[in-house]
Amino acid sequence: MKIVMAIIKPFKLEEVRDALTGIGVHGLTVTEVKGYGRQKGHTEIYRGAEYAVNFLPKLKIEVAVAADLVKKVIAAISGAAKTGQIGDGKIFVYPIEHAVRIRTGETDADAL
Amino acid sequence: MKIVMAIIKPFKLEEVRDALTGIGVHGLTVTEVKGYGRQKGHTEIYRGAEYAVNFLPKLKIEVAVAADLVKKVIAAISGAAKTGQIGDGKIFVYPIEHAVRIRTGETDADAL
Amino acid sequence: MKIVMAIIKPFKLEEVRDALTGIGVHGLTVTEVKGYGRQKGHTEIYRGAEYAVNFLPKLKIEVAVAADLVKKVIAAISGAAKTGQIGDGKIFVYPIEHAVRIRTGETDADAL
Amino acid sequence: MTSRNLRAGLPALIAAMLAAVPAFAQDEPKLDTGDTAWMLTSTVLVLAMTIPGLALFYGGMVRKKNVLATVMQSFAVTCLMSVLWFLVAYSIAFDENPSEGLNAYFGGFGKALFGGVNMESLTGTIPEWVFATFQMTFAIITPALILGAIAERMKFSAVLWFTGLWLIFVYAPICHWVWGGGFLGGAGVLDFAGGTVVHINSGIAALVACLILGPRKGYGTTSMAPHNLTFSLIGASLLWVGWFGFNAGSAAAANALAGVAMANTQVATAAAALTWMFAEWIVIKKPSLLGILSGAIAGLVAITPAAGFVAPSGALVIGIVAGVGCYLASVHIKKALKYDDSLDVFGIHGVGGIIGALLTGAFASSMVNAEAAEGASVATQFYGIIATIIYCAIASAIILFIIKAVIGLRPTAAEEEEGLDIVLHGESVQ
Amino acid sequence: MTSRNLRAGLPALIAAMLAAVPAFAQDEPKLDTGDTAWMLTSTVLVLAMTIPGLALFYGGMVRKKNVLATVMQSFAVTCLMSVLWFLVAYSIAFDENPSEGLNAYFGGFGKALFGGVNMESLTGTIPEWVFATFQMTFAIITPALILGAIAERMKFSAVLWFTGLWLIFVYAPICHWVWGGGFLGGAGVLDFAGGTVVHINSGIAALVACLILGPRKGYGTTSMAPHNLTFSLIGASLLWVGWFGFNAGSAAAANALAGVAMANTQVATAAAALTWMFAEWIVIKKPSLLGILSGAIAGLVAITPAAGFVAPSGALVIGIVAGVGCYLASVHIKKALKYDDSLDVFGIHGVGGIIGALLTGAFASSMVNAEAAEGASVATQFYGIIATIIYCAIASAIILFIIKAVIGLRPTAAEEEEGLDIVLHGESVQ
Amino acid sequence: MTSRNLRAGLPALIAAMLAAVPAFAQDEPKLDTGDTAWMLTSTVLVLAMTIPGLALFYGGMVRKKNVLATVMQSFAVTCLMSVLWFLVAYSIAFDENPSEGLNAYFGGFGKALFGGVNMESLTGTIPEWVFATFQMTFAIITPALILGAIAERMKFSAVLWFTGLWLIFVYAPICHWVWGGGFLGGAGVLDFAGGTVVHINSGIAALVACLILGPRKGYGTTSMAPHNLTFSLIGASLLWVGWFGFNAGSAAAANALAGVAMANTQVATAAAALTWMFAEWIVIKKPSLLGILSGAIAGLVAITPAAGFVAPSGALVIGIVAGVGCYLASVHIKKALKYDDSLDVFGIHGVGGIIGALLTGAFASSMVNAEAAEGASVATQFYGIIATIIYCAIASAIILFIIKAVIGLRPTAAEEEEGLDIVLHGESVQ
Ligand SMILES: Nc1ncnc2c1ncn2[C@@H]1O[C@H](COP(=O)(O)OP(=O)(O)O)[C@@H](O)[C@H]1O
Ligand SMILES: Nc1ncnc2c1ncn2[C@@H]1O[C@H](COP(=O)(O)OP(=O)(O)O)[C@@H](O)[C@H]1O
Ligand SMILES: Nc1ncnc2c1ncn2[C@@H]1O[C@H](COP(=O)(O)OP(=O)(O)O)[C@@H](O)[C@H]1O
Repeated sequence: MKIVMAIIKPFKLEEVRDALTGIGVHGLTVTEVKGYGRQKGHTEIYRGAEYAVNFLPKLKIEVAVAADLVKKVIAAISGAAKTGQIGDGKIFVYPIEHAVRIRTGETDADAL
Repeated sequence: MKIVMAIIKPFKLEEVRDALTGIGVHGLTVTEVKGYGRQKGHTEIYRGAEYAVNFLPKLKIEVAVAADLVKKVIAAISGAAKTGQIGDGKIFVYPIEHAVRIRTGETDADAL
Repeated sequence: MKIVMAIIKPFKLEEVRDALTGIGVHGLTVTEVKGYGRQKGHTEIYRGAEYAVNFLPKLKIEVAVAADLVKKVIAAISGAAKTGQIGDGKIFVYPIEHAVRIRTGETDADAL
Repeated sequence: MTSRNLRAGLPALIAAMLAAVPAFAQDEPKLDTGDTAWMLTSTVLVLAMTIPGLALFYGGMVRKKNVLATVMQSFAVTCLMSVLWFLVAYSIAFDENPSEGLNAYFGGFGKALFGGVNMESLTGTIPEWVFATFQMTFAIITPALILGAIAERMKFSAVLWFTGLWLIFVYAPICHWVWGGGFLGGAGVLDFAGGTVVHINSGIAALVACLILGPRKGYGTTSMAPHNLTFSLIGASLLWVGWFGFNAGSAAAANALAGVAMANTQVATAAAALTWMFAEWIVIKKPSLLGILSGAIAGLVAITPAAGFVAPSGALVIGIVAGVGCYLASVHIKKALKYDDSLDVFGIHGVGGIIGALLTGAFASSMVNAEAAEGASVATQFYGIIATIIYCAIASAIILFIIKAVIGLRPTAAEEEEGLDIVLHGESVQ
Repeated sequence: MTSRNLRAGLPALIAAMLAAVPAFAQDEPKLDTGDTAWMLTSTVLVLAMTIPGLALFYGGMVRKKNVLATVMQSFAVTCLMSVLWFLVAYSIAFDENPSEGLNAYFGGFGKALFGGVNMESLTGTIPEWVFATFQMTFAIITPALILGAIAERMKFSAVLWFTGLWLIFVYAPICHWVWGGGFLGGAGVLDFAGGTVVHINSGIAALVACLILGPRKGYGTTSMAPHNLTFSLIGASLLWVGWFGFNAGSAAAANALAGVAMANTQVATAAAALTWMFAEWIVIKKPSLLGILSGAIAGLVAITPAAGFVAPSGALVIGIVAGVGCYLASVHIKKALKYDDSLDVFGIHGVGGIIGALLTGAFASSMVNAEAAEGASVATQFYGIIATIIYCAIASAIILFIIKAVIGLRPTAAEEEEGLDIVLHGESVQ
Repeated sequence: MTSRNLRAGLPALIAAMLAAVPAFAQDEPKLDTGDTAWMLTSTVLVLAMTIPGLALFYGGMVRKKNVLATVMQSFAVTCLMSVLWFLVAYSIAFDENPSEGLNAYFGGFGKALFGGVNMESLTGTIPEWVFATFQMTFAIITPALILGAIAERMKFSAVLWFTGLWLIFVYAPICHWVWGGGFLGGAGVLDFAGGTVVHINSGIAALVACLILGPRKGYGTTSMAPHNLTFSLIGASLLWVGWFGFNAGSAAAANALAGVAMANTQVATAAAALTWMFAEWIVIKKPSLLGILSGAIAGLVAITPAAGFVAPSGALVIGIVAGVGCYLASVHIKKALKYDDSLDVFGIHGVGGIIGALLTGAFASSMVNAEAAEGASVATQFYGIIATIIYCAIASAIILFIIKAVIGLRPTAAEEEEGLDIVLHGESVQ
């Protein structure tokens, strides 16, 4: 099992979710984050005091899936989240050793 | 060392923390997240415009522990976070290679 | 490739980012989290009702880097985030298997 | 002075009007534009106490998941009470009952739908349109105040039924007793601006309601900390500001009586706020915003019956006593007795109202108000308090039990957990 | 009664003034401090309707990324209209045009920069300074209302140009037509406090503007849920509270007419709010805060032209009809026609204004207002509505097309996506 | 006209009163209900300027961790000043000192605890109760204004000690100098509504205070961006709205003088707001909400001394000059000099007050106000400014150094870092 973690632009969330449900993935967890990267931020000025806002609003999506689905998940997210503009985000994949569904105690693949 | 990451219902936080301190785990990090899964959301309607709110408020808990504690941690979280209702959440476990306590520079098990 | 994940005090963010850009790391993702650990919280009292606030505001920083950079990244973060006071936070390192840049489809080291 | 009779609850209003006839024999009652200007303004101010004042004071103190439901209660009650006051409650409160015996307890129906009010009708020196609308704003805020006690756990439909029935069967009659020609006014009970009619009344109904509903799910174990006291600061400030319409407006004229009521209100409120703040500072070592706001409301409540009867030094004492008394009731006594009056309506309005009513008897001065001389006695005030408490408690309980039986009072535990905003209104704050 | 002439739009103002001369022959017009006190207060109240009232009502309904831009529009429009009113628009609206023929359509320039207003000038029984400033607050809120229709998608520079030109070429003339001696007032169109001048006018301009700008990017597909209805609650409440300055202030005196206008306003507003709420409760099974707030505004709008002409039972009916009518227009008809009037300015102010103007014709009563007898007719009202709609729609469209051609109306799609707060003003809410 | 003497600071109040005797010989002073209605209303409006107005204006500009502490300062100062004004400060400001020599500088103690004020006392045509309470609201807002300069870094206990002592030793005497019969009024300094007494005074004290406290920890390096300018919008709007009580209320009557003061206030404020906005638009390419709000306050401040002395075209110029001047002071000069006046109290109130006081000398017109003719001179105004600055700066510094020595002024650096809400008040916003 893997977790596919993606950083995306906030307004792409619905499209990404639709793409995932389209390939049969029906669970995910979303976190509001701030990202720093190539995409540059903006400056706010309050009565002459300038504050550079370098961290831009992004969403982090975490999807736990069976290892064999990872490719499809990456493709689905990439496809849906892509605007071609700088700042579209990243996808990272890392392994998980266990998964448990709290309600039932089911584990691993059954837990997803 | 492992990180046990759990998605739980928000109002279960205190019970989960108590369960963890009960087994001697005294550190954790909590993030407000939104979850999508079997539990269905609700619809908000503003002057006729319907917005389906599919993402429900959840908390993500991350606990770094020595490998031999993982089972107990899973049991503690499962026990405390369970309501038996759909949407109770998941637990995922993944390995970490290093841990450092910033204040002292202690590493690995000593860092926790 | 690894992800270096650090929990730090919120007001240390700018220093940490500077330290990282100082060693050539130009991307990171930040999440507002609440931490529980040795550092104790405070109590709020509203008309006699006491609420212990045990979870303190922290920031979680996630930096994906090539494996050979991990040491430098840990050093940079540790150096910048350290106050010597309790609650300075932790650094955890875990492996990632893939990385993708959504905009271009570049993978792994090129994606960062 | 005549205008004060209307509100000072001295003899019956009717008596006052009869009594006034000779005085006006040569001198027909005439509209005074200055008095009318102030009463138009006062009406606006008292309306602002409820929306947005009370709505925000309460809304800031609840959890974020219930804020819209809480402010909506104040708003919907404002609308419902306005219509009911026009349809029937004004008449019950201020019309003379054709049966003299019944008139002690309940007004007539001649003024239903503002019947008989026309472009020439005056009440004192102001148009009756203004008087009726000014009184409407009192009839709005009183039931709205109660809802602080059951915040975060009452069905919206039950809120509407409860406040609607309560207006007709509790507020309007008690208003008639004190200000409309009923037996309490006749007995010499002094209530300048509504210590008994508004505050004791709502405070007692609040206590009854929170006992019948039971505590919020999780009360005492989960955090119910106020989600945003900035809103409560706005609300408490607007309550204070609007309260000048309430208290100085109850002079029903732009004169020295309105002036002294304003000065008293300011002094008592400030004193009570500081007192609560310092009490808390001593006990828990930190002066809190919620504390000073609560103290201010306690002072406003306690000075209400006294505002046009006492001198500012009396107001200072009333403020200090109310600050300590309501602090103890809301913080320490409630904790000991373990009932869940969510936003301390009983501790502040009930207890503050009783303190104010009693001290009005003690401090009323004929130097300030000629009628104080005849009427002022702690015993008479006590009589008014007891009569109000007994009737209000019983009638409120009956109404609530009927609603409970017919449609139920509370949402399910799961709904309460999820939050009333989403569950009852399908809306949320982002 | 004279004072009412000023606003009731009966014959022309000039006619009224001439007519008044004989009446005053022995009895020189004199300042009345009570009337002046109320009109000073009313001016304050109407200003508070726009800032912070309207600013918050609108600000709470937009997405968080646009809240500062939205409230800033109300604030900047307040400033710009104040200066323009002083410089020229007051004169266009209320000065007599030396050319009698032109005077039916457009005032003169004699009162530019408040020329000729001095310490002795009276309008009725109040100083002209007060009258001119009171009217200024109407000239502020009318263009500000329009901006709800184009919320979240108009350039700030375009907003300033549009509202500035619109004040001079649309508001001031139409104000002159109805209240300033122009042809609509002369024809007997009744508009007590601005149903036609303010609400139909802004509602129509809003519809034109949102059609010309086109829908927000993502309209119908992405969530545009209100970010914080607590702010809208404050805003709607302050609009309600301030509206007493609008409606009761339009009596231009502290008298029974002001009193009945206040009572009517309260009854109609409450009725409309409850009606919208219950309609929604029936249709979508949940009564929403946004619904009851919208209904209240609909009621306030609809009672505006009628406030000083009808009795409270008429107000009740007007409120109920406005509640249903504006609900249908804002929710169901808009959905069917698919235009993006972001905050339903047309559905509430346009439709509510038309309902109110027509029903004023139906319910105006000579028992309340002697002039109603002469003027009241649904047909005359209809004439006023049509004239206003046609001129306002055409003139508003021309202004918008010119601005579009010269500087453009909208930010880029990417800017709209990022949010106007950051893009246009360099600020954000944390 | 008499009423204006009370505030226009012409000769000494005492002189005015003596002078008035002959005028009143046949014509005994009499309560006017219209004037009283307006002054009751004005009192309410000025109170609303501080709570919730100023509280929110300041609260929105600080960081989220300090918002409750900031609004609490305004609220607690309101309470403390109210009690102190009643106890002693009203007397110092407005009682005649039995020693004629001392009376130039400091009032007597005969009116302590509102001694001698009774149901017959009049000040001009209004009850002295109303006058004393109206003045109380000025005594509330002046020290509250100062606290913007030390926002986010002063101990709450020190705030209470500082403002309490400052009221008695700085505000009350200077108020006496200008309006209470002291030497500045006697010298012909014109200050219609408090440009010198309120704004220069608080602006200078603010500058002194922020220099003595030193900058906030992290000033210039970490972000101190306003956490929620929506609150500041509400606050600035309520300041504007309430300022009509301040300026038009300073006519102490409902007459043409109040009317022109209202018109001037509106024109100057709007002009200053637009000026600041356009200045910023030119310099940093974006018009900001904080900018336009700041400009509006600058305009309100600058027109304060002039409101009842100048014509609207003078007001327009005053507004424009204040807009530019305060913009430069708050943005560019502060940046150059590097002091940390957190919310620009000096830049807006100090500089705006000085601009207004000087331009009052330049634009005062006897067509508007008969007394302007005698008194108006830039040199006299300059004298008043200098006297106020010197005394205020020295006395404020002494008070602050004493408090610093005895209890300390600032929390620890760690506490400041954590935020004052939690540390000082044990509360937080969610
Ligand atoms: N090395 C990294 N580690 C973690 N997150 C990163 C890293 N680099 C970028 N990100 C995240 O990805 C987002 C997009 O990256 P950016 O460089 O701006 O654009 P792009 O991915 O299109 O090149 C950033 O805002 C940040 O949240
Ligand atoms: N595949 C997944 N990857 C990541 N998070 C998931 C996944 N599936 C579910 N979740 C998280 O777990 C929460 C609960 O899941 P849900 O399916 O609603 O209920 P249950 O776990 O009781 O079956 C979701 O709200 C989401 O946050
Ligand atoms: N076992 C753990 N797992 C995950 N996060 C932890 C753990 N222990 C501590 N943390 C995080 O690190 C933060 C600092 O830890 P704390 O024990 O308070 O101080 P220190 O690291 O200086 O000893 C905590 O607030 C929490 O967010």
